[in-house]
Amino acid sequence: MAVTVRRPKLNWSERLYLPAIAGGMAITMRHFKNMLLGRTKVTMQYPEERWDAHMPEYYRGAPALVKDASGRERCVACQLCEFICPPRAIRITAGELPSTDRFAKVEKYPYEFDIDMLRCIYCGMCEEVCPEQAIFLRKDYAITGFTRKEMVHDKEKLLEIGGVMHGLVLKWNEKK
Amino acid sequence: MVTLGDYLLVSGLLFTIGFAGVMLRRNIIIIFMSLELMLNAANLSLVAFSRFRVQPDGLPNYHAQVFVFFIITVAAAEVAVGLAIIVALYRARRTTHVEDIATLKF
Amino acid sequence: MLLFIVFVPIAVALLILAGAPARASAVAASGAVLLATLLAFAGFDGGHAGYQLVTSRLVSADWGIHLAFGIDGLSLIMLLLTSLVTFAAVWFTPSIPEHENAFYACLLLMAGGALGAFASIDLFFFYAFHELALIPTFLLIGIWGTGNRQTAAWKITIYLATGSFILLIGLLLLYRSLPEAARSFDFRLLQKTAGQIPAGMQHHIYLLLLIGFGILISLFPFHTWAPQAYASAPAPAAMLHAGVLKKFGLYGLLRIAIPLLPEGARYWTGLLLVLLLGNIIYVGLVTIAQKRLDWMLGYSSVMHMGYIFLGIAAGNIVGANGAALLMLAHGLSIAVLFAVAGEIRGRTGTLVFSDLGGLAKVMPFAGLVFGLATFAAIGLPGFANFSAEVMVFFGAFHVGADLQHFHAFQVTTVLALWGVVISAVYMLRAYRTIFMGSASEASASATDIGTNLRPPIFLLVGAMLWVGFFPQSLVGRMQGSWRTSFPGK
Amino acid sequence: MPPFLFWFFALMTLGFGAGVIINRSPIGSALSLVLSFIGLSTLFLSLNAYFISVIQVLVYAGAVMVLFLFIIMLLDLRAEERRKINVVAFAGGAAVALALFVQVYRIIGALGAARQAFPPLRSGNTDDVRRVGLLLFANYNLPFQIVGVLVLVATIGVIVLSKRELR
Amino acid sequence: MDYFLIGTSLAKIAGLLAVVLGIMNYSVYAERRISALIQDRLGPNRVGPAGLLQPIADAFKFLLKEDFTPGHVNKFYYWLAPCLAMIPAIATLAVVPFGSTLFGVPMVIADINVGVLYVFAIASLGVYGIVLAGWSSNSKYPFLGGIRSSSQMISYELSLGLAVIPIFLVAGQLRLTSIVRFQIEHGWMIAPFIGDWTNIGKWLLAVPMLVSFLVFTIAIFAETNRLPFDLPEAETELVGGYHTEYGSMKFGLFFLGEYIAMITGSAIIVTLFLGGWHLPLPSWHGGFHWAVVNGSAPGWRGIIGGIFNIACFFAKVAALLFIFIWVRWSLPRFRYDQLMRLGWVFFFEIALVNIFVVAVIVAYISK
Amino acid sequence: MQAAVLEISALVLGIFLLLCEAFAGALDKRRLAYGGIFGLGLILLASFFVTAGPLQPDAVGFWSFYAADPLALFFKRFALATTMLVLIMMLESAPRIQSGLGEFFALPIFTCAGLMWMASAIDFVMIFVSLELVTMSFYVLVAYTRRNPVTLEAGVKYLILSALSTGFLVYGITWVFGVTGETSLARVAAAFSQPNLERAPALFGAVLILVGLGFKIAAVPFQIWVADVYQGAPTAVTAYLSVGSKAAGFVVLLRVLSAFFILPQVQRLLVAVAIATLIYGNLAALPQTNLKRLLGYSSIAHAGYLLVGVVSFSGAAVGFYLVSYLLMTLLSFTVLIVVANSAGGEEISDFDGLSKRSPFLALAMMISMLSLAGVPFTAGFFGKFMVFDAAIQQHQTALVVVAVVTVACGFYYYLKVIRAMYWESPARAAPIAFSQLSRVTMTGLMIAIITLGVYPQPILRALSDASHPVTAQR
Repeated sequence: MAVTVRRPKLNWSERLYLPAIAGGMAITMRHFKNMLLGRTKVTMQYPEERWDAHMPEYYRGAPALVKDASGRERCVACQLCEFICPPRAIRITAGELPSTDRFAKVEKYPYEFDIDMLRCIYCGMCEEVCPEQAIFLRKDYAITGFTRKEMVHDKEKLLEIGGVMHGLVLKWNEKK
Repeated sequence: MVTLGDYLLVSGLLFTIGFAGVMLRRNIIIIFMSLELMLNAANLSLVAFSRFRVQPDGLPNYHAQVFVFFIITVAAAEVAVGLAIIVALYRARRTTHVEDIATLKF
Repeated sequence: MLLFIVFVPIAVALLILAGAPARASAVAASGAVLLATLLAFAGFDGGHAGYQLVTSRLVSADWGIHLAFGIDGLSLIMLLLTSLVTFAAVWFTPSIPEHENAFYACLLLMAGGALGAFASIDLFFFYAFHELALIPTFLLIGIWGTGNRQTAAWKITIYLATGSFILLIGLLLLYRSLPEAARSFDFRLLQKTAGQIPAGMQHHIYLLLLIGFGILISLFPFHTWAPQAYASAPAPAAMLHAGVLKKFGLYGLLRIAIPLLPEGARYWTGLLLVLLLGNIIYVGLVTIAQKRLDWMLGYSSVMHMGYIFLGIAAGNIVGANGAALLMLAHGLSIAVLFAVAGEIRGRTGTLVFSDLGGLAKVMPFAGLVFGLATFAAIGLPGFANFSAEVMVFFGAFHVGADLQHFHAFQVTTVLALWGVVISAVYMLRAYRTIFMGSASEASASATDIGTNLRPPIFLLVGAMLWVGFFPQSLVGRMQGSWRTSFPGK
Repeated sequence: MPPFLFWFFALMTLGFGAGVIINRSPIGSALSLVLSFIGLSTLFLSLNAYFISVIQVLVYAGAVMVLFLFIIMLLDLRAEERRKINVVAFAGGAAVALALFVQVYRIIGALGAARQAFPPLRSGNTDDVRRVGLLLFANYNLPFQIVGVLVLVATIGVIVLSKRELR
Repeated sequence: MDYFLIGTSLAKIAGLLAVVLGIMNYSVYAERRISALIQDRLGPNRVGPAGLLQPIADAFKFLLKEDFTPGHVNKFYYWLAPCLAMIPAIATLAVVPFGSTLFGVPMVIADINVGVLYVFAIASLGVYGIVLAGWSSNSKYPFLGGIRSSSQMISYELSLGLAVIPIFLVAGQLRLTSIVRFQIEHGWMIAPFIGDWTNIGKWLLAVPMLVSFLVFTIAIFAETNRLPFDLPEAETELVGGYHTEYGSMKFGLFFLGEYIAMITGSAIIVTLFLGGWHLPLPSWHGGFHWAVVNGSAPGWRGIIGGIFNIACFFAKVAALLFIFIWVRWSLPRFRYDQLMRLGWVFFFEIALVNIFVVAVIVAYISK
Repeated sequence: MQAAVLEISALVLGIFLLLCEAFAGALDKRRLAYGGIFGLGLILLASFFVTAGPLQPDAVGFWSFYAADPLALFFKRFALATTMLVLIMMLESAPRIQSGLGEFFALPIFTCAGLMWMASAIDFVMIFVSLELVTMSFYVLVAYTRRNPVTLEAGVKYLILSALSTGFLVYGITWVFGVTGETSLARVAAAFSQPNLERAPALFGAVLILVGLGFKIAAVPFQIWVADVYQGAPTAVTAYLSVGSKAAGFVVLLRVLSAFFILPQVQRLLVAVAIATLIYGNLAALPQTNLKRLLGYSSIAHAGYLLVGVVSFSGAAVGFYLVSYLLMTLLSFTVLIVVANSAGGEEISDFDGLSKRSPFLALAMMISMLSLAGVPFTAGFFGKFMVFDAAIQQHQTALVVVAVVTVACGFYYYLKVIRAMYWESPARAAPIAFSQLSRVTMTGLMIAIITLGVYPQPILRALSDASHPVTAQR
């Protein structure tokens, strides 16, 4: 339904519009002046200034593989994350651990572990589903690259981002 | 050396071109432009004569230039009215072509 | 008096247009004019050389134009003719189905124009009044005519307009070729100063006047409008035009061309003779070939103009007297003829010879009158035409007569005499086919002209007879005018 | 102005002038006309008529031709398709125009002054605006006022002819 | 042939062009920067120190973009239009005196006696570029933009012309240098009472002159299609207006043409109303009065004076440019019918009446 | 009182009407016309208190452009009277005007001012400017009913051809200026009589000027616009065009020729033009069935007669002819408007049986037609009379012959209208309604036509003063 807006009746000085115009100009001028004198708060100058310090705990950044305190790659190539990943960003090629390995009983390790960051939607499902606490969403953002290939994080990259995490359940360690 | 005759020749040619446009073209707008050419040819002659007839005080005969001023003014007004008529005609008839304007015949 | 004569018809015409009872006013007006004319006639001094009853009003000082009226013998006769024919024509008007008022108004305007033209002694108004009469003619033929009336109306208008304008040029030229000081539109002054026009100029002017007047008179070869117009015109209009208006040209020749331009007249005599013979012989033969009464009358009227021209061409007093009388006589007789023809058409619905016959039995009065008029037209003694034609022939025969060899005039006169025979042939033939023999289908049911229509006919026939027996009553009154027009003779 | 410049601008004036009537697209004609006018105004400059020259550009190129352009665009007149030319009319028109030019040419030939150079001015930098203005307002006041009325009439006319009709 | 004249003229042209093009580039920058500041932003500050190299980056962007010609346009006029948009604005500068003298050479390229008229004449040619661009694009938004623009420019040219007439009345000159000189001697047009403080008439005159100045300035706004009169390219209605179909450097020419027109307009305002290159300063000879600092002084002082005058001029232009920008980011856009009514029914009449007021004052009061 | 007051008051009147139109919104626009008629009447009255003065050929400024001689005064009155009558006609045709009625009534007043200036113009600049003022307002008036394509076509034709003629006029003036260095008629005449005059260019300029003027007065071969424009334009405008514009054209022609007749070729040229105009106008009028068009051609024919007067140097004849032409043309157009309003068309057949539907209109039309044809006792006759007389005085035999023949032609087509009115039977019987003002006007015109046909002295006297300066040149 149309609503008729009643136009205000203007008197002659208002109809001159000049005071209004001057007022408007004054307002913009005030802003300009304040800006020049640095009194106005301005937006953060992003690349130089960052907000990282204020990031909340629950921030979901780039997914990453972690190593535990003993330096072991936690991933056992169970492929649950690959399975759950909604955009199918994760691709895992499993490899068999050589029997010589200290954790040979784990049997598998990811031979390749690629996350296509162009597809990743930072949903955190992989982290949630991981039975091994191997994959985590870290606080990294602004994932950039010049080529598509660069944007695919391979295992080295993931481990590099993930780093070492302490305080995890170490179920594969030999019981003392 | 450029003589008065040269200017008059240019003016005459311009006048002829304008006149030929009026005679040969069939689009009213173009005809109208040709008419402007004719008026301007006259202006050129006038200014040339004005420059040629130097007064005793060593200045051109400015009377001719005043006349040119009048011609220009009148021509401008004429164009305004003329184009208004042409537009009105176009609205009514969707044409500016002379041969389409023949409701009135002998 | 003259103002009254001229302006009563015009004024009454306007009144009728404005809604006055048409017939009554018209008859009254024409009657009054007739009375006034007769009064003027009675009071006219025949021996007096100049104009009488002169009235003059200045119209344009720059041009010296006056609204001036005056009469001499010649104009007196013309006025008489006009008022007689007008009265007859108005009386004779049948009941008009539509626009009765306009019809009468037109008639009166015509009459007023003719009267004005004849009574004017100012060149300008002389011309202007005639033109005034032309337009009603056009309307009368165009609106109330019969047959192919539109063509006829066109033809007459175009012819007469052209003629008038040629005439106008002639008159202007005449006016302009006078020396500056002597320029005037006044006849009286013109007659004094006309001699100053150089001969070469006279030739030009006379030719223009001859052609201009000639067209108005239906001079051969400019005559073709006349028969058709008369055939189409309603009877009163035909009466007025053939009887009166056409005489304007002749009057003009007599009044202006001959006296003012004697050199020109002499110069063009040969041409005029040839043309008038054309009128008499050629048109006469054409007349014989006609199959309808109205056309025949029209052509006969054209033919008779030839005689009048002859009298005028003669350029002497006898001839001029004859011409003037013949104008009157012809006007009267042709008026009667047209009147009767109109009645016949009204009663039988046709004027084609082959459809008519034996009308004398059912229309004895018409037969009588028509017979009288026929005789008059042929020029039998006792009628006006006879005395007039005799004078014309004598006058013409006299010109340049020496007994050694025949001059052109003599040849012409002899040839013209044959015209009388021609006219006798066609008039009598017409009379026979219409009134004698066995009654045709169309004429069987016709009735005679009623008594209410007889007075004007009596009047006209009476006038014809009177002039035939007493031509001197008119001729005597003209002597004064000839003294100025033909001073030498 | 040196002759070569004169002929250059004269040719510009004439060439684009001819362009007006040769061009089949009205826009092309209009732009030709603008250029022709600009050439003309340079010719005026060469005749020490600065005021007229500037007025020429101001009024013709700046206002009149814009109006033309405007109308052409508004009416969306594209290049004309080739119509069948009435040969007789065309030849007749051309002949008349040619005859006119021949006449003008002969008249110029007959004019004795046509072969003379321009007499020198007192100084090249004439104060022509002031002088034309003085003449205009003092001497030619009456025609000037009439032109004012004329413009008023034209204004009324244009408004009347183009304002939306009341329904 | 006067080689000295030609040489100095060429030098002046080159110099002026360099300066003006520089100003133009930096006015783009300034526009962005000032708009940012007004809107509590920072604006371009990346390229170079404080973003000062941004114009160069912009230029490279224009030049390096793909030069695309749409298939449906009228090729010839499509290419012609941007050129036509640029030329008049630059050509106008020829008559503007941008300084007093330097080395005895007057700092104006062509000192013609019909200067102001020349300005109008050339400025009136600016319409062609826009109109042709709109028409030749063969597309409805550009067309509407072109039509709007040309009618707007024609309409406001009237007020523009009428607003100048008071200046002629006061100065009695059309030559721009003479007008500047007049202002130096009799006070700026905007404040005619200067130097003749006791004359009531001159004080009275200041009022209509101010009106004239305002009308003129506003008309210049409209002429240059600046907000609040940027109807031809009203994005919300017409996408990009007459240059919707243009890209890369062809668009760049329109864009820069607009800024040059702005500069030219400012220069003319400065010349006509704000005393041109003149700045009242203490005299070189001591004492404070409205003396002239100019290039006519002998020796190095003349050179410095001349340069100072030029600087003065461009400083005033820059100040006006700032106002242009300031207004743009303060006022909303008019509706088209409002714009036209404003021009014809308001400014036109004001300018007209103003002429008579000035005439009366000049003739009877301020003698 | 100075003569210039007349134009100024007309101007003020026009502007006043415009302001009324603009600011008195609720006003009945017809009131404006009444106001205009009244105002013009006042000015006409005032014109009789204006002092006429001789030409001042040596003056500078105002008086070098403006003549207040009796000729000018006469034509000023003429223009005023014409405009008044045209306004009355416009009132009658007001219902056909879709918009801008107020302007429609105001424009003729400006035109009238232009006509008056034209009458006084004695300098080519002034002639040009005032002529253009008149032309400009006619552009607008002709195309006024712009819903009607026919009107617009007429407007366009008038526009193009008139502008063309302006081009010729201007170019001609250029050449005359080039040869003489003058634009003032008196000084041009003086320069033309110098023995060292360059004949060919001077003649060329004169001819071009005559071509330009020939367009305005519709002389053959520059008449091509006339019929179409007359037919297409609103009838009142047609009347105005055929009377006002033409009269002004002739007064200018008279003035210009007083300078040009020093060149003998000019007169020969004009004779040829007059003959062609007479023949073309009359012959082309013959087959017409549209009355407006017929009147258009007839106006060409009348231009021919007027040219005869011009060629014979008779200002009086031209003046009287124009007066009579004014009366009869306006009368016929008034009737035409009234009839066309009721019949919806301007064909001659729309006049069929008019005598039955409205005897008054039929009578009025008849009188005007008779006068146009040149029947005595009408003003038209006296006009022709004087023109022929003047021609005879100058021994222009060829002209006179042609004129006489064409007069006869004229009878044919004018009487065609009378025939339709009186002979044919009407298609509709309904009587025709028209305003009282029109009735009064028509009656007045009829009386004037007849009166002038019988008693032309008043006009002649006015003209004998007026024609003096023109004939004095010879």
